[in-house]
Amino acid sequence: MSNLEQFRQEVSAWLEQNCPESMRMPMSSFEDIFPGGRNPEMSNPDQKVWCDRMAERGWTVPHWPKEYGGGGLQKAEINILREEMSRIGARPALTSFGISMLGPALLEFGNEEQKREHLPRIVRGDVRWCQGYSEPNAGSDLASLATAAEDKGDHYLINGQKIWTSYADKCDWIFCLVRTDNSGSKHEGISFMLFDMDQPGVTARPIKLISGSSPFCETFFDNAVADKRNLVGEAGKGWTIAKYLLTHEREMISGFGSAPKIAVADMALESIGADASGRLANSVLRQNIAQYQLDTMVFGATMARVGDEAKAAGGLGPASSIFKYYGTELNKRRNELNLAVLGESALGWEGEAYSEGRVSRDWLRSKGNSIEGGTSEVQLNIIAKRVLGLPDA
Amino acid sequence: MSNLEQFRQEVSAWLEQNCPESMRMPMSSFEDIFPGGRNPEMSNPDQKVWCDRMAERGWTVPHWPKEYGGGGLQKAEINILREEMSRIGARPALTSFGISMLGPALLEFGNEEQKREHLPRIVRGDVRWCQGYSEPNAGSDLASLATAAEDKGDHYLINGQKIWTSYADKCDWIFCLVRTDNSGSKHEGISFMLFDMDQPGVTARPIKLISGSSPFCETFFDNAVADKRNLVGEAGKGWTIAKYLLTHEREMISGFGSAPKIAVADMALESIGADASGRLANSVLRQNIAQYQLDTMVFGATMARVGDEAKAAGGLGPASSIFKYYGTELNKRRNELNLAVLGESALGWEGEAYSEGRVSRDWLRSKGNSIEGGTSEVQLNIIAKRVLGLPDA
Amino acid sequence: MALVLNEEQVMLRDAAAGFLAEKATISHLRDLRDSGDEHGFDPEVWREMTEMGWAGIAIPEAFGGLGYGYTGLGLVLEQAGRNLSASPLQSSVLVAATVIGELGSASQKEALLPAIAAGETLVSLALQEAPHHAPLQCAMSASKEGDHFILSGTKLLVMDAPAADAFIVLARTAGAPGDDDGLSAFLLQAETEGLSVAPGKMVDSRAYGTLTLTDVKVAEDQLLGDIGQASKGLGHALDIINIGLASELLGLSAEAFERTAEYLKERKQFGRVIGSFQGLAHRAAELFAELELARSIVLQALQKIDEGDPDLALYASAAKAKLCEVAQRATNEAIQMHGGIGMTDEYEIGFFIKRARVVQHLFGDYNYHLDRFACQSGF
Amino acid sequence: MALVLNEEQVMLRDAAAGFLAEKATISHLRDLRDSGDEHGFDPEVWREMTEMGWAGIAIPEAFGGLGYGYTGLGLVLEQAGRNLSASPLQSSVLVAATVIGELGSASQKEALLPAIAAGETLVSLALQEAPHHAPLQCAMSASKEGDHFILSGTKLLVMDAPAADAFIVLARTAGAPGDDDGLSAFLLQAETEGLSVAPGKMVDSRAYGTLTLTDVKVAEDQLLGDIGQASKGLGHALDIINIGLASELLGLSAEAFERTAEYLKERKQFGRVIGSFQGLAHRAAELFAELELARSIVLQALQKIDEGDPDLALYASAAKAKLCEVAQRATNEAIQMHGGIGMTDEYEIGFFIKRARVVQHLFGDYNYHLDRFACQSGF
Repeated sequence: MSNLEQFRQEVSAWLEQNCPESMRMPMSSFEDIFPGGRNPEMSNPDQKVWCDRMAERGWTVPHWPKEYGGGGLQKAEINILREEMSRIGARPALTSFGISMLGPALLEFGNEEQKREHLPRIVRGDVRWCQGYSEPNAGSDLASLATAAEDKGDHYLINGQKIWTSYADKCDWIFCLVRTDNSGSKHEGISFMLFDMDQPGVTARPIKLISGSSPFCETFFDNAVADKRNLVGEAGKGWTIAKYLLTHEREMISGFGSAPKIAVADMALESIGADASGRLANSVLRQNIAQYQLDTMVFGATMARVGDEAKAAGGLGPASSIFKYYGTELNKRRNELNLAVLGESALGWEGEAYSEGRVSRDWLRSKGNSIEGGTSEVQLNIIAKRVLGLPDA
Repeated sequence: MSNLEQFRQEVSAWLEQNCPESMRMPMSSFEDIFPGGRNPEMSNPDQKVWCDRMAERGWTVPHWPKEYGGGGLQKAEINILREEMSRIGARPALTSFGISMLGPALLEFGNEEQKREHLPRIVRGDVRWCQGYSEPNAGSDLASLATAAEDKGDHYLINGQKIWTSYADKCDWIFCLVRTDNSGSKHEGISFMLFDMDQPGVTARPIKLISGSSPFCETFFDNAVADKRNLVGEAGKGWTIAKYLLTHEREMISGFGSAPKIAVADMALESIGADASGRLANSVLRQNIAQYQLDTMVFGATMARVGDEAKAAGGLGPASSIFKYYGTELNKRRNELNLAVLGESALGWEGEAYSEGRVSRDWLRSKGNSIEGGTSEVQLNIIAKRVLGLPDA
Repeated sequence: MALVLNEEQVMLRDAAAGFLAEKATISHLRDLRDSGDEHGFDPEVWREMTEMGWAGIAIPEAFGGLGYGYTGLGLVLEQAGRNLSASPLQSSVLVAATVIGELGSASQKEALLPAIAAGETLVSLALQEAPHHAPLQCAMSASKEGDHFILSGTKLLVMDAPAADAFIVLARTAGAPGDDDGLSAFLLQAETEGLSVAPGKMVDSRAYGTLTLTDVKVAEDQLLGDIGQASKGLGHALDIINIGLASELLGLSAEAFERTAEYLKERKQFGRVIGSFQGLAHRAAELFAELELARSIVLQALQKIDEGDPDLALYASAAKAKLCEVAQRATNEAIQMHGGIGMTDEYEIGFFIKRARVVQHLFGDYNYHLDRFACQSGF
Repeated sequence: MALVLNEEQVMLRDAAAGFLAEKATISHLRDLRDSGDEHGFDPEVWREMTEMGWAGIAIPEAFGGLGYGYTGLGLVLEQAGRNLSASPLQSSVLVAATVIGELGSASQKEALLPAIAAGETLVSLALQEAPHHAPLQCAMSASKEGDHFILSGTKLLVMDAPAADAFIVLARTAGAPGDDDGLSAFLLQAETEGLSVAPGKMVDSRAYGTLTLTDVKVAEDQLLGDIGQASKGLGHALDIINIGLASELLGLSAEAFERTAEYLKERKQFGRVIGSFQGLAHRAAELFAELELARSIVLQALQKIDEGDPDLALYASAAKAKLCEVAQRATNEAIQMHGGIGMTDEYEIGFFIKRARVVQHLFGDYNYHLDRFACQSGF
């Protein structure tokens, strides 16, 4: 028996013994996702049990090195772990910004002390992290951020405001872009800093969106304190880390267009009916749906191609630069089509008859896809400059 | 009997006596338009007879003052002249750039001597004019023109190249933008000059377009001479005159979208057929045609509205700024639809079966509509800046 | 008729603009929404509007109206669109009074129109039975029993239903769904036995209701017009109604655009006012062009109503289709160009897109009317 | 199959790119056009292409081809699109050989395919009878008389007809236009009595012809495959053909776009390189995205041919529809972004739009294939 086969047997046996029954049920809502934290919100106490057991083996983040609390697994082993979890329907034990965003940044840019302090706590789900990037006057132009961090010897004193901080009201720590220097160009003088949200100088206020409540917050810093050992990388060199993470974020958001969904054409046939030849009765809507489904198919082929190219060449080709832009625009089209197809039943806001406005709220929420994580305009600028080599204005 | 009624009777009687029978036939080709000139091209010698008779009374340009050879007529009288000509089907006696472009500029900016010298010759059709504006490196950015006019005391020496000079190979004189000064901003130092094309320093070469032969020329000046008294306005202040004339030109070109045409839907029904319910058999093409016809109807309503507003308020409203842009884009859509509707029969280039490529050549020619006379991009810039008040880049 | 407003119309428009910008703004709509107001409009503001005669603008003087025609009503609806003013101006005035004007007998008009014009009674139309507008698909049966009819079934998307005093209910006295013949209109009081209203809020924060009729007994004199002959008059009324809604969409789109253009002049990114970026500037200029086209077709269609043009159906579908297209683009661009702040409930721009989609959908959306425009054009 | 090229395919593509960029460029096409060349292609260049085996890329080795599959042929067609290379690669190889491969008996394939692969014979398909592609509408009758058939009628848009040695003519041995059954394919030599070719040049400067058949006598052994059963094989061949044309459109669009992007970096107006204007830059970036999507669907569809995917019709219509859309946009933008110079015959960019529209139209345009895509998708 090969090592991998033996590994599979061990994993299978361990999962069978350790994964609680309730953690093998399909997730039914956002609350079933476990983000960890000091006082984690749970839909079921088994969430913490399951997370703790997985974290003990480092399997909440199986690809991180063992010395930082990760599983230290190889690619083939990680695939086996995934397959075996999937076989019994085991839920992910821990899903967090710490794993997807801060961790990679620390592994790339953090010093040894920072890695040893923060990574294991992320693996265990002890600390829930939020991201402090955008400010009211620094949206697409993120680098013009103004939140000030004043050097006070062993710590920084932080004053200013962030916006669009996801779950800031529920998170324990923040990784935050602040300005430590105003003298140079706007890209210089930005620093990447970590600090505890549970201190008097920090206030977070949830933002209500046009689609209803949201995880986003406005976050205010009034003489908040960041210990100097929690400056990641050099002071004034935080922009490099920010750009690294923005790429991560865009790849996450670009997945929107690709989620499996009921074919909009089927919904339309049910809602509007077909003519004698089997064609959708409204020919205008039919064309709009055909164009959408064609572009969805073609976008899917492109994601597959880029994936195959990456496997073959070991890196992402230029086509990947269109994902965020095209995926989010496609999702907006899909949501507008939902309205056209479902008609009256999509336009409700409250009441059971309208599923509490699920369709309309999703539609409104989709409008933000092409704004958050770099607007479509910023994406087009990036393609024009970096891929096509067109000069700056 | 009122004066106007008496005028109508006189006009009617004069036209009956003086308009040659052949000049009462509908025009069947471009050659039937009479542009005048030293050696005018004619499809029929009556063209010159008719022009001469009309010019004698100043009626080739009835609204210009009598002292410059015009008819000196009032609006009401001009309308009567038009109505009476239209009643007997009389063709316009003279159609020229001199009337539509140079004349208005001279009336506004020329000195008395220039008006007395040039306007009567325009009225009589003695001189055919062309316009020297664009250069190879000054297209949308017209003001960056480089054709140089060097001050030689009593005359200027002109060197450089113009492009898109309509009928330059057939015209007698040119009104031309030249640079008399390089020291200031690009809008300064431009002068508006008139000179004879029949001199050794001037060469005109027709340009072949993607649609076939065209009236456009490349025009070269190699020590061409312009007499100083033919500088219009002040030296270096020609940009004001150029802008004045550009507005004229755009209004002429924007008419493209509005010409009466066979409804494209009727052509499609004939070429593709209808389904049982009477709808065009191809539903995708049907939607494209519907969108085009809707926009054509809506654009027509807008031209009517702007016209009515102008009558009511005595000036063009902001909606007129969209004419050139929208009209030319609409005409391009129309020509693409012709291809989709007529299929194979629209794609021919030579041979009788394809009417010598009439449809395909029209289609190719239409691509230039949104380039000549200020590109669509320039039109959008103008709307953004002048109408919406958006700031410059 | 020249495509310009006359003096009377300009005064009416300016009066409406002034009043609504003070009394029925987005801020008022927000308050109504957040207070959970059942009716979705302020009866006091509505009273003032009716006192100014707005409920009777398009109603002939013989029936207690001002007789200004639909061009006048369209101007007020345009201003209501600009301010997202919540009132029964759509449900009772544009829709119900128009249907009554088309279908009712002289005595029915005398009984109903002055009361609507005075704002004393609120009538709403109960037509739709499925998620999409398809008037001839009406299937609700009205079976004759002795000297009365029995109606049973469900009607969706009844505007201002919770506040309505009466409903015009479309039902079949003969024929099958899809048939022209056999459609009849009945006037039912809200408190009629067997009629119940399930209220609901749509995405625009306005009140709508689902009407359920269970063996409702209706007398013959509640028939509006002739039995089985409602479809022609209803069709003409729907053309007028769609042109009125196009007017509202025009105001709404123009306001959303103008607010966006202002924002483009204020907001700075990358050290520049964002309106100086040509990518945004060109899109704004294109949208301006579309809005000018929209303005033309709405005015033309309104005038065609008042001229009694026989091709009104063509103009109605042209106006509604074009305005659906323009409103969709204008409201989408409004949010995208505002960026993050446009996504927040606190900022007002998001209210436009919500109202827009409901008005776009009412009585046929873009897909419905572009298809109908092609049919009306003979292909 | 992974959506990447294998080593063999990369080599083939690079070889084609190198050869065509030297021997069959737009400059050569211009010379052919201006010299009034009857055939519209250079037989010497075609001979060199066949010597490299390109005419047999997709033909199985058993029939004298290279057996590289259609993915290989697609790569060469893409390069032909880039260079607007004029040759019978479309008419004889992509179209005729594919139809023969689908319909012919083993002995017919043995007789024809090696000759096509070697460039010894040029075969072209005579299918279309009206301005639009509608294969089942074929009405030309082939009536049986004794041991042979009599064919009469007209065929349009026959590619490379003046140079063709033989034609595959579709005609009805039974049934009425629109019927699946009764379609038969016949192989006719060009010099057949009663068959005449009226040559014509289309807007792309390539040669096409109108075939007129007057009581042409055709023997039974000239039937390709079974009598009356051509429609299925023809349909499958048309799917392959449309994917091949999509490959050509991909190359053509990509080249037009790249030339335009280069021009945006060179041309100065208002003191700036015009590619720095965001209005143009955003449009170029959007077009880049569309071209990347186009590249994916073309490669996927080519692979589906070689995999023998049963849903090929869906992929074929998806690829052709998408590439028609992208080619139209890319060629229109190419001229608009080049401005005045793009309108001149002297400059090369205008050649792309001319070839594009013809290829878009051949065997079904955007409207045809988007409609078919919807039908294939079940709505």
